[in-house]
Amino acid sequence: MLFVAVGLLTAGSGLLAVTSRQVLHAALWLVVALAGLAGCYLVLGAELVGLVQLLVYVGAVVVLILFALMLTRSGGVPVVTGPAQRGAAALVGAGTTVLLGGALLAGSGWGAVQVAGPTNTQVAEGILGTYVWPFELLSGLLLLALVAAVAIARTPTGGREGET
Amino acid sequence: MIRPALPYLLVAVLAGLGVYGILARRHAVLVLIGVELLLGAAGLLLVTVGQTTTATDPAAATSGQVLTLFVITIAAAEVVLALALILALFRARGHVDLHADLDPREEAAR
Amino acid sequence: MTDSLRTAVRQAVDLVPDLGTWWLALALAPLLLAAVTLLAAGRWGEEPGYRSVRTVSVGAAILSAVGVAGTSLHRPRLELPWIDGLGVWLRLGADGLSIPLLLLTALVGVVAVSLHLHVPQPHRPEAPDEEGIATTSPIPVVRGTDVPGLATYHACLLLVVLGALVAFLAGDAILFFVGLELVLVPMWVLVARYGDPGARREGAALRFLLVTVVGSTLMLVGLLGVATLVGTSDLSVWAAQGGAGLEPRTQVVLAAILLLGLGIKVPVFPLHTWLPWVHSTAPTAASVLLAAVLLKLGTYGMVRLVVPVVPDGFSALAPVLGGLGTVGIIWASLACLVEEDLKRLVAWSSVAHLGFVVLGLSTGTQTGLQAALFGNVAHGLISALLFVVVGGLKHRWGDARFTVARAALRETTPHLGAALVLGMAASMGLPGLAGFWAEIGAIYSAWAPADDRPDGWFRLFAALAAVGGALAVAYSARVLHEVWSGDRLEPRVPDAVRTERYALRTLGALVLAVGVLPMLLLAVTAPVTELVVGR
Amino acid sequence: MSVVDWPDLTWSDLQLPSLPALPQISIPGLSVPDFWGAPMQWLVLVPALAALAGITLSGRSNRLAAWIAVGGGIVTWLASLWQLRVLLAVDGHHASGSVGPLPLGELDVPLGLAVTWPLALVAATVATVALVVQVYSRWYLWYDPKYPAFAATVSVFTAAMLLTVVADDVILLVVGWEVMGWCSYLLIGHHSTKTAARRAALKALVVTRTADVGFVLGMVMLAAGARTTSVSGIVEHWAAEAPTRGLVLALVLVVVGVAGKSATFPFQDWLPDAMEGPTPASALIHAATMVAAGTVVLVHLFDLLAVTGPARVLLALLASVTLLGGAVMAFAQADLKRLLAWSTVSQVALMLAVLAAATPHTGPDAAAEHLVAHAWFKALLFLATGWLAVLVGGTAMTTVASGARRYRVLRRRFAWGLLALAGVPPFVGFFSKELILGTAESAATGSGGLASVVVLSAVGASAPLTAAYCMRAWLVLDRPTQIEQHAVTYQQEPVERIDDFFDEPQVVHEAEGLERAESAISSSARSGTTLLAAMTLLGSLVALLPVWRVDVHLNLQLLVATLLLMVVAALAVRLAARGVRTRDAAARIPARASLAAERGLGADYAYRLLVATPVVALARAVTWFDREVLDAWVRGAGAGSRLLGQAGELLTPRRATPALALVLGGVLVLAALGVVSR
Amino acid sequence: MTLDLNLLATLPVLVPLLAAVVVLVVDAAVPGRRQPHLWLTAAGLLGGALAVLPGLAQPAGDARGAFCLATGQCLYTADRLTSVLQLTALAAAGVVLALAWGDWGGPSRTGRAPVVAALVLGATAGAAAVPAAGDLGTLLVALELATLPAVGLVALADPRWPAERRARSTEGAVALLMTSLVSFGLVALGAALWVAATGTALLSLPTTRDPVLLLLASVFILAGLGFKLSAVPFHAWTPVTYTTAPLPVTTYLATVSKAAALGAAVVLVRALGEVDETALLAVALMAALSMTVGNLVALVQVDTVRLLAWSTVAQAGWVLLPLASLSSRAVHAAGSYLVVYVLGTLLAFAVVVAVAETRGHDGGGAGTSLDAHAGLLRRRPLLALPLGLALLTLAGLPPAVVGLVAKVVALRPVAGDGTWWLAVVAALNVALGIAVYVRWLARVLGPAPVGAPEPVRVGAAGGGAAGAPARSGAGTDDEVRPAGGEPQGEAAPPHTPARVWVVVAVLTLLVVVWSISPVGIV
Repeated sequence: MLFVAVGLLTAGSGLLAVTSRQVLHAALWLVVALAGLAGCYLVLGAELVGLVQLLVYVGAVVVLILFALMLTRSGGVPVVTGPAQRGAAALVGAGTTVLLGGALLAGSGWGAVQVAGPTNTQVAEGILGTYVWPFELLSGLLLLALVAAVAIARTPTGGREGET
Repeated sequence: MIRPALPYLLVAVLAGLGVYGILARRHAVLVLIGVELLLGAAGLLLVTVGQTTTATDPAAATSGQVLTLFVITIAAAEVVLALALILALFRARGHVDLHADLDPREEAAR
Repeated sequence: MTDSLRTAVRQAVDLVPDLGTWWLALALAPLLLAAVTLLAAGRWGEEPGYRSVRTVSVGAAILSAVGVAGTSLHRPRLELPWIDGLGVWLRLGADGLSIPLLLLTALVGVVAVSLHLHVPQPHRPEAPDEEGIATTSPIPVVRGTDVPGLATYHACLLLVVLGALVAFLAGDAILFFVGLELVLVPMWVLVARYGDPGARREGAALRFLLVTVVGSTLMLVGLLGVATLVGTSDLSVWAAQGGAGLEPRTQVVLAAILLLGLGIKVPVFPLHTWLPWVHSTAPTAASVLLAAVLLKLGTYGMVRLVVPVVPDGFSALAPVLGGLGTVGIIWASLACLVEEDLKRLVAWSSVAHLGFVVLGLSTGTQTGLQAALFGNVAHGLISALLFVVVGGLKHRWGDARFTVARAALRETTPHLGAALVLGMAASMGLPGLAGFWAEIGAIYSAWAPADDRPDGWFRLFAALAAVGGALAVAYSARVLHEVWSGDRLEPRVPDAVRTERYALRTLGALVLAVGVLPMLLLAVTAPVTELVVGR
Repeated sequence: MSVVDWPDLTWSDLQLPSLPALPQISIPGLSVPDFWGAPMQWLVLVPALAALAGITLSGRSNRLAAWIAVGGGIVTWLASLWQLRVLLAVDGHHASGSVGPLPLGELDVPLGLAVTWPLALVAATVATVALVVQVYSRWYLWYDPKYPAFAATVSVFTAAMLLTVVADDVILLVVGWEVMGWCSYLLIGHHSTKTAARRAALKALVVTRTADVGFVLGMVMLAAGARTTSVSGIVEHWAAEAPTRGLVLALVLVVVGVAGKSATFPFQDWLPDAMEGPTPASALIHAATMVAAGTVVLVHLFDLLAVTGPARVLLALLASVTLLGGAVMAFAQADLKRLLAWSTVSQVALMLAVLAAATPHTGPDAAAEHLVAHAWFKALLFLATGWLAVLVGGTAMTTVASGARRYRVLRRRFAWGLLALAGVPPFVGFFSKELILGTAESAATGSGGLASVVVLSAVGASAPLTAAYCMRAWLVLDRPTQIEQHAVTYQQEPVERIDDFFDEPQVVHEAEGLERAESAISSSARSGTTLLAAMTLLGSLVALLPVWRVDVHLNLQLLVATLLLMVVAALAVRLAARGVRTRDAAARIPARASLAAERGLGADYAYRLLVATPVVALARAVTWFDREVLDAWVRGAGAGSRLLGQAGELLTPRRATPALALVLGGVLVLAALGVVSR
Repeated sequence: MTLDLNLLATLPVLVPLLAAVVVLVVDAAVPGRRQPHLWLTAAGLLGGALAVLPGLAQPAGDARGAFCLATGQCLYTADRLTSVLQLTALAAAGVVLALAWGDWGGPSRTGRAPVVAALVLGATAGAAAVPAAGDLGTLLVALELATLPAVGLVALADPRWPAERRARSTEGAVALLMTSLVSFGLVALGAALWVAATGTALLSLPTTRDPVLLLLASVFILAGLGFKLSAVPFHAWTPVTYTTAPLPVTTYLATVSKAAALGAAVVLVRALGEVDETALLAVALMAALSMTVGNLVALVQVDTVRLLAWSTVAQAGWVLLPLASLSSRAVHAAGSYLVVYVLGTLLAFAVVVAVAETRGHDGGGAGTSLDAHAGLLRRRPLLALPLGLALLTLAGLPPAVVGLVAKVVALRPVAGDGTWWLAVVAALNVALGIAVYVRWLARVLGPAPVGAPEPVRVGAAGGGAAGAPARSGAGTDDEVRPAGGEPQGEAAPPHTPARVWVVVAVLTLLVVVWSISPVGIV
């Protein structure tokens, strides 16, 4: 039941995050949704993941997003698309939900199961043992992403640079 | 004890919301928010699977959580790059509207 | 008498040394080398002179013809692994099916490269004035002295011949396909660059390329299907298996795809629309090659790749094929009755003749097959002859319309006139000339098709084909009436130049020889067709 | 009611009794060296080679061409005689091979040759007429630069006809048949600068070839049933069983083809037009070769024809209509050549008619015999007409009027020819026609059925008609002239034979006025016509040879009645001609009728209306359909793909989010598709 | 837990990755230099390529594994096909480096060279890692490693370009990034579903599986890969990004990225085993749509790069085509086709770069328009002939037999499988594709562009043309000639750098040799 509560919170704030017309509000609702997701992880017994979620997302990503929002004031351009596209988007979104939900529920059924996840030690061993190869690559990826981001940020871009 | 159906449902809802968010927004950062929700759905699914199925194989047992961690990290890397680009776009164009014409075909196609 | 003659011939044949696979090399290598040399020579530095280009290309064609002749005599086989991943081997060799066509290709190749390239006029002549007199002034036959791009032109011709030879020699389905594709780009260049600029040559060339590519790729799909099911692309294995182990349904599908693809190449009735345009645009030599060699690839492919390989499928589709062939005969002959462009008319008549070939094929009898193979070669010779004449006339007249008043060929250019008469007579299936045996054989075999063919339909086809024969007479007579006979002496155009005369005489003599002594060909193909049908 | 008790004669009673001894005269066991082949091979090969040589060797030299052509003709003629001798030696049937057999799979194609008695005589006749024509055309076309082509074509023509005669294979029949058609095209259109000649040639070719569709199909059907193309094999196969629908259809088709080539109704119209060809060509086509080929073919197939009722009836009807119609039309023509042409139409129909009438009992040889007879007198008439045309400058009735009076040398030739044509004893035509009459009568009273009755009545009716137009022609030709005295004087003088076969003949207008007809023709050509004239009389002996397979009783009452009718008709014509300035009885015919007859009663118009116009309309429709529908697909594919390309370019999202919609929508569709289809 | 590391096998990935780090370190140590970074990059790529060779040499069926678990499953597996793809990626990156040398090595205030070098190395390492991935985690990470730096490369335009042009390239990068983000979301979701379906993240043939989930998973992952391959309907970014990115980067996207994407598809299809036929329907649909749409739109393009972009879409269909029938042969066929495609595309781009460079280096459309290629055969036969070969390779026509063989290879599994509708669609697309490339080729072979709007005949030009030396010796049928002035190409004698010549020569040689003897295909 705890999960129902956290889940509802996550879903609700997620909904608001994608519908809110206020850019800033949307970002804040995202914070709530991601935090709710972290809660879900905790409820499911994946403490490590939950914490990482909280730290990386809520702590870092969202802060970045907020910064970006501040830096790119929308300047009167509408943030949402026209009603036609929104309708289509809703359709596609609902379709995704139905498809995924149907498939997942058909596979699992309503029955309850024991939560029996690996311990945090096992997860850590997994990362640094079994999955050390993707982990290595991941470090490379992070490095390069940062370098690229910095380089892009430093590069003088064209366009209306002078005007703004 | 937990009913896996519940998180699965949440996964479906979050994925749907993410898709909607991606499609319904034209502000680049807001599209990014949709993507985050989509990734969240993926993570939740991974964790749920990892926590509710019993696997003897350690590699399989940890894969749910480990993959979630990977996804989170990759997402972070992406966000970094994305935001840098969005800033660059803003500096170049003065907006971050993804609904603006991107295609310079008019110049090419005479 | 015949025995002593045979002995003499055999002894003469024995004098020819057996060079083994070197004969194959001699057949193919000169063409390739000469083509590459010519292509390269035109590219950097001074373009080679007219004389050297012609010497090289005619020499290569003749060498290659010698090689083909040797190959036909000794029938060497070459087997080399080529694309190991696909299991494709370089299997080259000649047998009864291919030898007539190989010889035809080699001969027509020599004829084609020796013909002079005419530079098309950039501007079309105006419409005829009120008196119906063409304003074209007589055009001297250009001997190619100052023709730009002559080296490229000859290289393309040689490559076309090369591709056709490879296809006919191929003992592997994929290799056959490669040969088929090899001719496309050179042919495209020939039409697009050296064609008649008044007839939108780029469009015609593109049409040719695309339509035939569709055909050959469809054929490829079928080939790959067969190759996968049989497990190899070796044609001899295909023929030996004879469809054993292939489901009838699969056979039908495979046969349909193969026939569709090959039908475009042939071309069979509703797929023929590309042919007249391309023919009316292409330069003479290209027309000659296209009609005499390239169209044969389609019918040859049917005999080689469909009839023995998927017999059940072929027999299921044969009525349709035969029907389309018959419709093609009637259709094209009717079109010839009102066609006003001589080259297009000859192209149309090709469609009709190949309709006879297809009809013969579809009957599933050895008679039909023999007639079809005969028709293949006969049409090759006849169409080559006709296109040499008609192409020459087009150069002289400035265009190929024959409804405007021209000087009567009989009075002004007797050589061209006689060749036209011979060609048209052969084209209408006159006995004693090459076209007859194919026609009568096709009609006969359609009347008495194989046991698993629907009699009624095929008899209808036979009757219609016979009517088509009558229509052929009508249009041939129409052409002769308009072009050959008459009392006009102006505008006077020059008669055939020396190379044209040689070409026409050779082809004409062969048309006559094959018509009078049909067993020259039939005896070569008989053992193979017996095998094909015999199972 | 029988007026007199006529003796009942059979044909064999009339035949010469001594001649059967002839075989014994020949060297028994004449072994022909293999190298030399059989004479029938030479019959075909020599003229064919002569043609080839004439074309390739002679170049522009008329002289060389003439040597080759006439030499070939002589050799052919000798071969035909040799053939007769061989046939005597081997007792009536001689077979040989040709280029065959062909490896044509299931179909047995031996390509054999064979001669039997009546056809050997036909072959000899053909060879003779061809030789005469070659010799004659050397003179007739002396100044023609295209003479080599003409001579070669005549040679090919001869070869083809002889092939048809000696063929024992339906394929060879078709070969000869169609080559003849083609040669007739070339010969009729020889003066290709003349529009009328070109048109006539085209018409001849197209009309006969259209009918040949039936011929070819019929032959194919016959061969298909028997699985062989050998005539003997076919006859054997089909005769073994009761006539089937297939056989009936096949023969009906063959009859249609024969009708085309023999200018039988409804294909009759090409033949009179073919008079545009040079006269030697007309002589060849009309006398012994092309139009007679149908008879030859049906003689080959007679054993089948005789048992196939519908084909016989069809043939009988067509032939009877043509027989009478042709005779009537001949009477109305205003041109001597056209008169002869229509007479050919009529006479050839006569041959076909008797074939239709004959039963296995009576045998077909009456037709072959009339073929031979007709060859002699018709060739004579044509060549004489050509000669006269050279002298007087045309063949119109008004031009040739009094011709036979002015040029006495022609008088006997015309007279004999016309008498033979009319069937007056003792000329060859009499015997052959009586034989025909006898055959028809025997068949009609025997088991011949409807066909025989029809034919008998038509033959009976045609006799006075023939007599009438012959009489008319003669009256015109023989009209007295004012300068008859001069002609007589000149005839008295010794004629200076200045010409030779290979010397240039005297210029014609020198002869004109002087009316020294002999000097206008080469002596060889002249002797050719003399030979023909002789044969119209001596040919009767041929008719009496015991080699003819005829078994008929001669009804003498009928014979006398026919002769009487002919006399009456001739007298009537004489009566009608009285008072006409040209002595032309046809002048009594209303002008419109005679004009219509000259134009072939609008057959041309009918052909155009019924065949040519619809076919051309169909052809236009086909080209339209081809261009606008079939090709439209191909063109449309090109234009369509460009259009689709433009559309694709336009539809491609140019903005980021719609592009993403494409992505996600695509995924959803693909996934849903997968799930649903599972 | 025991893990068999066997790092030697992973060298093809590790060497470029480490080289990237080294480049960054060197830049940190000695800032402001450019050439050393590029040389280091070249060395890294070369080292990687050398490290692939043992993998190539192993017999068919064997695989070099690394990071293997006790169960014998490896997170890194390289068999011959994998090695071929790796080598393709590395070599193509090398070619791109050669093409971009002048651009990246050019003067720049911002220290762009080391960043670009590191990004190239990193992305290439990712591309090399993808086909060897043994588990979903590696796949996810490697894919992103191959993608994200490439996005950076697109964004890092030449600072010498005009501002507007650079802004556009930023836009192109954003388009690419957004699509890649979404596709990553899809792949991640697909991976999660895969785990849910099979219970493990290892990409070995799973024993227990939920078919519906597995289907969904494969479709989601395929969609994500479809984006990288530019398969329809995931292709929308392609024309935008191709035209806005610097030409060498476009080349990179068209070749190395494709190798990575195909590697992932190969991994996935192999793991799917021989059962899942509905996923194959998705592949078949993608293939058919891609080739059709790509060819159709390419047919109306007037710019070579856009044409190549759409041709990439079409070729993606061809690459996917064999995968529509599951078999080992199909996977190899796709690999073979990809290699040939990469070869042809590299050669075409090399010539396009060379031609564009002679038309002024503004990165604008003028240098890459089809018109710029008109009469190339007359003007620059040494560029035109390789271009012709490249186009014919892509079209699949002799004399570029290798392209033809590639088409045969790609068609064979489908035809053998009996998926006739797909085979027929493919056959029709061969013709469409030929129409696309021949349209270009016709320009190359055709007459040189005419300066004046009205073509004037030679004779009529008279005195005006007297100044221009007659070029009749050059051997062209100059029916028309520019009335005044010289053809544009002649005005500024082209100077194509030697490295481009080398690239063109080597690639041409490869095409020719491979056309004569297409060894190693499949």
